[in-house]
Amino acid sequence: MRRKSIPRTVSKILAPFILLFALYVQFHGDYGPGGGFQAGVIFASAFILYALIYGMDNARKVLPPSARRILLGLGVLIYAGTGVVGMLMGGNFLNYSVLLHDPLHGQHLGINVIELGVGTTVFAAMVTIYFVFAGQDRQ
Amino acid sequence: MNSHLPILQVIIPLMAAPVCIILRRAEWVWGLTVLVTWAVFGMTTTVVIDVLNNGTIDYFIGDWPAPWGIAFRIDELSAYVLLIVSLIGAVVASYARASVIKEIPEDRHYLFYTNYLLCLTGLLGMTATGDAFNLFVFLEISSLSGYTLIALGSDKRALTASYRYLVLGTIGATFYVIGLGLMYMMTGTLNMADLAERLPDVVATRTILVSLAFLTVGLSLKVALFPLHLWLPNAYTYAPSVVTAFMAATATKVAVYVMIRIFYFVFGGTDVFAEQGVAEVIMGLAIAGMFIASIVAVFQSNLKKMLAYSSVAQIGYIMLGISLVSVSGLSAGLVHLFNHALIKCALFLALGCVFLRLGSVEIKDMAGIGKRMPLTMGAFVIGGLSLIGIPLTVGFVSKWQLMNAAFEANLWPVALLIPLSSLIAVVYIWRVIEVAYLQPIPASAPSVKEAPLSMLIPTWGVALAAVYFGIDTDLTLGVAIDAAQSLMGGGQ
Amino acid sequence: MSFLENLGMPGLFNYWVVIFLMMAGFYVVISRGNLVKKIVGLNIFQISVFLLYISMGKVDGGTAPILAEGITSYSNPLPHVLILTAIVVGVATTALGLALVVRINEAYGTIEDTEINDIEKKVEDAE
Amino acid sequence: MILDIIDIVLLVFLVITAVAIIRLNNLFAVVMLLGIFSLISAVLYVHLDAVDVAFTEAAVGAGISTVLMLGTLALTGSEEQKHPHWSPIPLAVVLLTGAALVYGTFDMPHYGDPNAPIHQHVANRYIEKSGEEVGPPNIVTSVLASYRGFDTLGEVAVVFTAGAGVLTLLGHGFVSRRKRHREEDEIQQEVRELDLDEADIERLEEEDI
Repeated sequence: MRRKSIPRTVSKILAPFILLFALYVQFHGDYGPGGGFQAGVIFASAFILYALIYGMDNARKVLPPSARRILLGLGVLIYAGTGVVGMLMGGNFLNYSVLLHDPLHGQHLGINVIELGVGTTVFAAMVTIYFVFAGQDRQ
Repeated sequence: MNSHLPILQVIIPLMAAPVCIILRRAEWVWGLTVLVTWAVFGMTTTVVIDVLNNGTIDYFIGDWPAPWGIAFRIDELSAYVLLIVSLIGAVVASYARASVIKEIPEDRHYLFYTNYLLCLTGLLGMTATGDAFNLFVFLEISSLSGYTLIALGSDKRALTASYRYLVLGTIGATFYVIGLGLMYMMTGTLNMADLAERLPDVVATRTILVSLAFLTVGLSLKVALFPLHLWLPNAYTYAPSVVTAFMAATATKVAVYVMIRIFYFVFGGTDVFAEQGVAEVIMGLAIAGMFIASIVAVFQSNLKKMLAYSSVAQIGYIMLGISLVSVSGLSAGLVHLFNHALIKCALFLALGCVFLRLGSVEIKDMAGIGKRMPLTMGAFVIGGLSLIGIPLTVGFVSKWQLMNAAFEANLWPVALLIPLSSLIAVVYIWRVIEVAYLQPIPASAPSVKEAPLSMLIPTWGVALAAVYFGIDTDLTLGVAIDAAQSLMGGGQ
Repeated sequence: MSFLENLGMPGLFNYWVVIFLMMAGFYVVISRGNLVKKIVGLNIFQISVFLLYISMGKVDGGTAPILAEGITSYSNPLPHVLILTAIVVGVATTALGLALVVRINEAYGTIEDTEINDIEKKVEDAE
Repeated sequence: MILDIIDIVLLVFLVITAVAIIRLNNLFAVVMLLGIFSLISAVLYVHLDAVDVAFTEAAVGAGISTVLMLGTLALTGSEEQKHPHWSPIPLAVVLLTGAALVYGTFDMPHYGDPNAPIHQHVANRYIEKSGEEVGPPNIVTSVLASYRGFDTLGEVAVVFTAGAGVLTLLGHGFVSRRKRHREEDEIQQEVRELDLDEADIERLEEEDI
């Protein structure tokens, strides 16, 4: 481990930027390429990098299995929940126009929320899959 | 809220799956699964009644009109299949508790129910959706969860069975995507009703012909049509009993539904299915499957494997009906789809009870089991008689319809082959009855109790349904004929 | 339209290359006995199908489907959306398939189809 | 449109990579080549105007898939067995399938043709109206999140299913599972020696309780 000082330092510097870039991709999907899926993968890659450099035990402390499980389910619930809210507000399932007074604002809000759901589940799934593959992941 | 039921029946199990993974406690998760599956059954029933009374339901997701957004489209055919899938889903979930405790390590129970709900979601979504690409997405949800469920089997061969199913299933799904892509290329749409409208203009092209071929091969893999059934026997044999009962009764049936949907609805405005030899090829394979798979079944010593081969043969009957291209043939196929789901579910549930107590479903371990587990084996015998097609059971109804349809099409040799292949079923069912009832209990045999009521009640429920629908055919046959008529009528 | 005419036109050429790629992947899946290699084959097969979809969405002189002033011709966005979904489905299948491979390796000590078959045959004979 | 040189070069690279994957037996090399295959196709997607797809393919195909495959190889070994005997059947199947597909191309609209049916129907509404109906300038986002938002929900469900599936299969630690396998084997061995069957064991267990 001691000999990995260069990757350690580099990853320490890189990780915040990776996370920042992931957030940019997450919320900039309206205007350019990107969206929840890509953001989730990039966000996960920061944690995978962390796990590679600092070892699985440390990584598990950062993101324990229970947190991963909850995030994994939460994303699906956020997405489907948005659809159900649209239903309760008088539209059909996944109609975002009814969420706010102005249909366009509603669409904007709806898209942002569901992209967040996509990002959450994708992030949790990628990290879970990697952690489970990479180490003796005790559940 | 009633108008949202078509989507809710798919969304509720989908949302229950993540709740399961968050809750984690096995008893809660099981309770939630039972609750959700019965609620889904209730909703499906309401939707079915609505469809039968008021005709096809269209539900536009996101309120985007049909070809632009994704629409659910529930007509008589999909209503009929939805009813089977949700019924089996609820019954098997109620049965699952004791069997899962026996066969699956405890720390994975919550994951089992999560995957079970996902599989159910996928199958219901495939049936309800009116969009050909959305169908692929749900197909993959049901397939991926299905691979996991099969791999949960305690024998290590469950892993290889699951892997082989994964490879063949993915090839099948990719073929479907290729076929769909070619169809989309020529029409510019993915909505099935819209496709049906636009296909007649381009049906003479070679591209559409190839597209039909790819859809057929891809779906045949999923249906397990002989000789593309190679993934099925081991998958059914080594999967946990609950999974086998659920998948045997639903997964291949929904794939058959998709095939009917493609042939008779999407291509309904054309006669390409009947004219281009596709129907003949399917008929040949169906008949070959009926005989070869039945004969292979006779020589199996593992009863789950025997029934798995029998499933391949029974899929042959269903596909034979479909390949006749007539209202009576199609309705016979549909009735058998429903009836076979009940029969196989009852048989596999009974075998699950046997496995719970005996720890084996090898025929050599089952001597005298009929006396030791009379209720379980009683249900098995009813299922077996139905499988053969004894009068007053559902199996008789569907085979009778199928023979009539074959006569109607002036294919009397085919009509005669149907009872002939049923004779082979007599052989393999009789083998079990002989061992279970006529052989003495070996002195060294362990004492075995009857299965618990929580498993017997669902098993008997399905077995009795298999008798009831053999006597009262109004519901099944009536709806099947209606569905067939509207499909064939819409096609001309 | 005759075959020769088509051959002279590059209008279908890239589809043929894509078909070659698809079949290369398909061949790896069905001809190789190594379980990891089969999954590699599935990936190639699927990526090539994605290429088929994306190729059909291309419009001559079009640009990426992001609305901007002064642009009149966009490539078709719908295949892009479909393939985004399909890529995700593909990676999900890959992950699950590899998890199975790891378990098979644990249970059988090999990931070669032929060796697994031998072991299974032995088990079956013992039963 | 006449294929331009970039298309041709990228396609040729893809073909070379695919052939190399077929021929190589070292799985590490094969997996790295798959990553390259995926990256080249991502470049091709950019060239075909599919920027979102390219982004995803690069992140997923070249990134996550490769990492997972390398992780698997670390656990299983990296040399593929040479084939003892070559069978003509797979090749025949592939040639037949490929021939069918090529046959199907002859009635296809040509590559890049703006009058192809695919550009005439559903897609037009997305291009013309998504700005005022949904809002985002990126049409792919509008279609993905709103018009076909249900597909994307399904996609999230697929990812969730894969996560749950991998957790089911591998989520208990290799060490503990291997230990359990071994214990099972030992128990089965003892059972065989005692000539009991599982029903007996269950009964004994129940009596114990």
